[in-house]
Amino acid sequence: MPERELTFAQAVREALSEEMRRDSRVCIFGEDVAEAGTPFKVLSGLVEEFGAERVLDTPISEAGFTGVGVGAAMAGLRPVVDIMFGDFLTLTMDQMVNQAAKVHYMSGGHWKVPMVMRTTLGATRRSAAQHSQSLHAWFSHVPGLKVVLPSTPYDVKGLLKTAIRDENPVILFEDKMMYKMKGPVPEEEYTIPFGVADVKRTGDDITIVATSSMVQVALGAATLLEKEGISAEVVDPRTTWPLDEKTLIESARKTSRVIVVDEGYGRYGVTAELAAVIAEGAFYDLDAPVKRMGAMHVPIPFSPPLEDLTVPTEQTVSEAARQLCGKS
Amino acid sequence: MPERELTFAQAVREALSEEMRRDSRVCIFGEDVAEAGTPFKVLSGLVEEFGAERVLDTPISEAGFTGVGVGAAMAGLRPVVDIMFGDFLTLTMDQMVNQAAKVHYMSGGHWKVPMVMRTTLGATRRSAAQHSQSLHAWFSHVPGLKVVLPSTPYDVKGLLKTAIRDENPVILFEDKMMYKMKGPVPEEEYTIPFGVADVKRTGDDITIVATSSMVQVALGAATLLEKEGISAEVVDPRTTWPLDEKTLIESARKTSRVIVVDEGYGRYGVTAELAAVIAEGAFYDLDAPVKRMGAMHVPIPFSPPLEDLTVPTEQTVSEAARQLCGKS
Amino acid sequence: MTTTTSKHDTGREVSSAKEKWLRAYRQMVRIRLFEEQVNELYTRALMPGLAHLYSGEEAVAVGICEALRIDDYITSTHRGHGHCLAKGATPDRMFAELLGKEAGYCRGKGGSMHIADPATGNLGANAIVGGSVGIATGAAFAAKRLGTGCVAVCFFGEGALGQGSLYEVMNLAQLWKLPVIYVCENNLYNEYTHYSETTAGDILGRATAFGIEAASVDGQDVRKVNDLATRFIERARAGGGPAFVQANTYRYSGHHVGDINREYYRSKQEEQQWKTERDPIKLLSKWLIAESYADSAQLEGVHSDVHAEMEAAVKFAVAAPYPAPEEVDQDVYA
Amino acid sequence: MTTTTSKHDTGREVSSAKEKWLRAYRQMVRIRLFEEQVNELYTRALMPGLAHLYSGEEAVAVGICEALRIDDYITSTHRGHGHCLAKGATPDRMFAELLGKEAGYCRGKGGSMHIADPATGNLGANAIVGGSVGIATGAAFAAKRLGTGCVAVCFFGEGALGQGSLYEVMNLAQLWKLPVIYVCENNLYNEYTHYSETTAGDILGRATAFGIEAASVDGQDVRKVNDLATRFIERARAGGGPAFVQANTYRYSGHHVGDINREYYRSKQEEQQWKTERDPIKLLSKWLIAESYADSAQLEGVHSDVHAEMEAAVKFAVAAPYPAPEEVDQDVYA
Ligand SMILES: Cc1ncc(C[n+]2csc(CCOP(=O)(O)OP(=O)(O)O)c2C)c(N)n1
Ligand SMILES: Cc1ncc(C[n+]2csc(CCOP(=O)(O)OP(=O)(O)O)c2C)c(N)n1
Ligand SMILES: [Mg+2]
Ligand SMILES: [Mg+2]
Repeated sequence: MPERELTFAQAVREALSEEMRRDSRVCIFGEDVAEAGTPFKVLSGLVEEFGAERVLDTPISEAGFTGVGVGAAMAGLRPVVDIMFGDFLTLTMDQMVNQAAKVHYMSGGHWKVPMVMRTTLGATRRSAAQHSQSLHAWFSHVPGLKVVLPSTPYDVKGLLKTAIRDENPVILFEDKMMYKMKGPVPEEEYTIPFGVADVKRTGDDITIVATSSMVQVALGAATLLEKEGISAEVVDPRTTWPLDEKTLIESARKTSRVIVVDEGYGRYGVTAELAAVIAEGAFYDLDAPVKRMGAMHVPIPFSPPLEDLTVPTEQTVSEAARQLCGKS
Repeated sequence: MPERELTFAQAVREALSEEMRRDSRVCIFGEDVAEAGTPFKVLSGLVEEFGAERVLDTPISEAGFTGVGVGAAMAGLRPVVDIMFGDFLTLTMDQMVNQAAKVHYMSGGHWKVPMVMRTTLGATRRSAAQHSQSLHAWFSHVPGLKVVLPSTPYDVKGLLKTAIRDENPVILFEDKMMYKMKGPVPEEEYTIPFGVADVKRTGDDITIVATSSMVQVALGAATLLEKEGISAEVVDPRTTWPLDEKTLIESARKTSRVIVVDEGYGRYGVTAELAAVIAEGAFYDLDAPVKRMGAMHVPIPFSPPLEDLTVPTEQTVSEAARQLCGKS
Repeated sequence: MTTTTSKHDTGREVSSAKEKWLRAYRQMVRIRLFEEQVNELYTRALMPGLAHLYSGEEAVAVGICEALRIDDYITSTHRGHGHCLAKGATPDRMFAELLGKEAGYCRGKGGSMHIADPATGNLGANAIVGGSVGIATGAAFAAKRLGTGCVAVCFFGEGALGQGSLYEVMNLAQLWKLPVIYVCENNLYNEYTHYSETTAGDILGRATAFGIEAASVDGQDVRKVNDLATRFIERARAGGGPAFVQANTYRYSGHHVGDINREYYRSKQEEQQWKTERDPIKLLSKWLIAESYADSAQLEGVHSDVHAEMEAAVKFAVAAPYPAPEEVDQDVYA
Repeated sequence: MTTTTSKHDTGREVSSAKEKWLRAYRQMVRIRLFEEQVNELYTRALMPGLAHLYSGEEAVAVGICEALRIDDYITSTHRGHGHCLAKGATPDRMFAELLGKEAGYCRGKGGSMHIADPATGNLGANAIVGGSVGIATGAAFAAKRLGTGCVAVCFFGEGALGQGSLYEVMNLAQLWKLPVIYVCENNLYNEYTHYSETTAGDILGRATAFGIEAASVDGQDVRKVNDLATRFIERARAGGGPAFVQANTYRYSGHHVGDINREYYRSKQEEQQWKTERDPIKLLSKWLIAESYADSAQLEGVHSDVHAEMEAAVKFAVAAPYPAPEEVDQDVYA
């Protein structure tokens, strides 16, 4: 029997429905999450199964309902808060950073905030500057939060289930462009621990550390490189916090050449931290500086030919790899 | 005649009053900025000189009046928006990031947002987790914004004047602990360009790149190190965006050992970018990995003995330098 | 580029009622036919991304903007084509923007949701619900400080009533007596959810609580909208402070061009009823004829004029070149 | 640790009016004398940082919390000592927290502005103005979903009316009929600015606009506060939805302990008037004596009891050890 395949969106939905069946405290709220099932239809069917008391449409009040999520989590629920586009996280920063992230510590460990925020990242949907950002670096910077960046249907299911069971505020970013991507997802229940990187492909000549949909880009680049005799290892940290430094550094020490690829802005973003960690941990083994590739430092333009220039692609990543390996 | 000395707070005030005299479009608003002159008394006397039409107390509406600043800037004023504590920036993120930073680009260069946001950073005031953060890394990550981190009275005056004359949204962070610090400030008018690092002290054995009040910490550490025969160079980027990569890299190549110190959280923060830039640019000259020192990855605790552990000090920085130089 | 609109930018110069309402009629038709072309471009896969059509709501934008001066400010929304045209933009550069072309209002960098134009006081459409309430209020603050006599109109959907920043700036506007008009276009839906599920209590009360004068108006009747707008705008210009308008209206199409199957959130019958009984263009045409300001042939003439204008504008936009790759990192900083 | 409060945690068990109001009296005195010690600790430079005293506003916290069950929730503010005590916290662990000691409610990590205590339903004080409005509303949502019958009270100063998130969550609370009471403590000042300079229009209207029942009350009269609170809380508990209280009150001291010279924003005369004519403790004492529920000797006895309690608590806190350095990175994650 062939392995079962699900789309990324189906895997998200399955994780949620399994957890909602398992634990009656889990509930979902956000804009257009109920009958509409979100604009991406990721949540279709959930309100029908779990009812309007557990899947709730909210007003367009990101700050307000994020705060409601924090309080609900403190008082015994397991809310999954839906922020339609990652760009709207700007409105939730106070509740996520000054409240959710700090409650446990500030209360001396007495209160907990077991809440999950699900949101999106990623450009190239021709949605322009306010619907295309990848702002996960901000959250990775804040102690008290955990940050999850799944790159496959398998990963998103297991990581989301872990997020819901975690006792801390967790934010999970889904690349909108991946919702229709298919991949194997076993029927049996599983979870994936945080802080464990996944080597998505082994290789010897160069390490490509990539996050979220950039993992797919990296895998595509690795395929291109293979044809030219360059063997690329693709490492997916899966969570930027906690971060599995060890796996990253070991791969870097093995291959001695590293590219880090992330769809957030290149400057002061995730690539900086990953590059700094690797440059420090593999200092004596690197043959070349770690190459960073992120979104171009511009607001994402609408115009397709411009937008396509702003994010790393299989072509630009493989070209960078070739250069690093001295083969271009 | 000895050089004139001003406190950091006086230098801020002088910059503002000079610019307000020069340009009637400059106005200030924020909470308790008028008669109270802010809780730190930084703005004392301005409402008396410029009147309640140019120095305005606002309601406690950070999101709202930041947005008003954006619109006022677009329509011909030069607003200086006051956010009392940097921690409250969480409430302004949408207006700063989705609006101010993007308006110029999204409009194809047709609208401009010449607005300045002044706010604070820094811990050790026993103010606990919601009044002690240093969140400048977030803004440095966002294209369209400029980020200024003055470290002396001289610098804050010159940089703030530049900020007010800049055609873009600029955010300037003042360390609350520095307001009473004195330093030379000439009577004559001057401005300081953005993107030009300042070598605050020259040295040969190690480079300490530091921002904001960490520059003072670095200078203190350098004095300690000098007694032990270690000659430290202290480089202050002054603006994290634009960033003067060249000066940083040149210093690193000269000394071959580098520490970067910033009071923001260590993870996914300013130290990561600076370290990554230096590790790449000075790859073949570094004798050791770039050492990063930032705030400990915890919400800032209230309890003094704990809080004091969370930020870099002269002692911890000099100790790190000793280790890097193989002398401890 | 077409110049059809440039002669009557402000509405202030129109001498007679007849001229005034014929002009309003034409403006509404221009919006309607613009949006038809947008849908067409989408269906023909010529437009990148999505767009949110304003069809059905024309009387609001036109009724308000006809009461404004060319240098008055507006801020707009994701559903912004109507505001933009009503304030004086030309369709050719708008279409070019929707297609991501260099000739667009934003050189292709903004797209449908970000059209902005200093020449017509358009501070920009905004893809953040409620994102422009501060901007409009700030522009009003600047107008007051600089003594320009300008007024700012802030358009938003009733969904933006969910955003707290609206209340923050209304409070400020009233305290500082700013010349800003908040125009809530209540088209009954926040995306796919009826507004009654997201909106507790009383909409006007949300402004009057701050001491702001507020009124509801039939948003399908351009004359009523314009009357109310004129009163509020002149009051604001004279220093009387902010006002709030609830314009009751309806969007004919989906939330965006791709929202085709809508039965799960509203009935076809409801849509049909609005289109047949409350269409703003039909309502004005009836009145124009009843007043003998026009006959149906004349009005049909308007439609065919405008149709030609739109076709030419689309043609212009389709043929226009994309920005050069080097443009990608230009205009990040001024 | 002292256990003075543990016998009368909820106010529900009190049988007679006499007992009830004597208990309320004691609670107000406890808050007053707690704050006197805080000021003393500050003046003697024994307390790190600053603190915001609640003196003058005691009737609000006590009037409300006496109408709550021990498992009901509250959220509090930077000026939170009164709420905390009124909800049942003990002063020894509070002082310990204010001094950053391990024995404090937050093991010294929170300090004055972050005291929290699951045992008394205290979700935490909050140093972000308006920062807890969502948290209180969310706790009410959880209470409703879990069927615990609990109610949440959200305390905030009138300054928080400036924060948009308040309006966002009031809308939600009314839509979802949540058992939450928003208590606006109007003490006339946002830091150093009179509230009339920052607050347009009508305060109650800001709740009624969302369909929320709202009332003002004399915040110096603990009986009136308690009556209103009881009505709203029982209504909320029975599923009647949220309510909003404006409690008119006054803070006797500066914005924080270091705010000594206040003449530039308010007169000494104004302060004096409130203290002599509208003191909540004096007002209740008068009434207790008039009703023959107590004589002045008895009431003085309360003061000396409480004084002893506070002195012991301070002594405990001063002597208590700081957290060990290793604690610094504990409890970042659960
Ligand atoms: C802050 C924010 N939240 C959510 C969205 C997604 N969104 C786009 S339009 C919309 C509904 C807006 O409804 P309304 O304000 O009534 O405007 P309408 O579309 O009806 O014109 C939503 C939720 C957004 N763009 N911005
Ligand atoms: C979001 C935010 N903005 C500003 C401040 C600074 N601040 C602390 S208390 C205060 C005034 C609060 O006034 P009010 O809400 O009336 O409470 P009161 O102090 O009178 O009890 C301000 C502005 C803050 N803590 N949080
Ligand atoms: Mg709508
Ligand atoms: Mg107050």
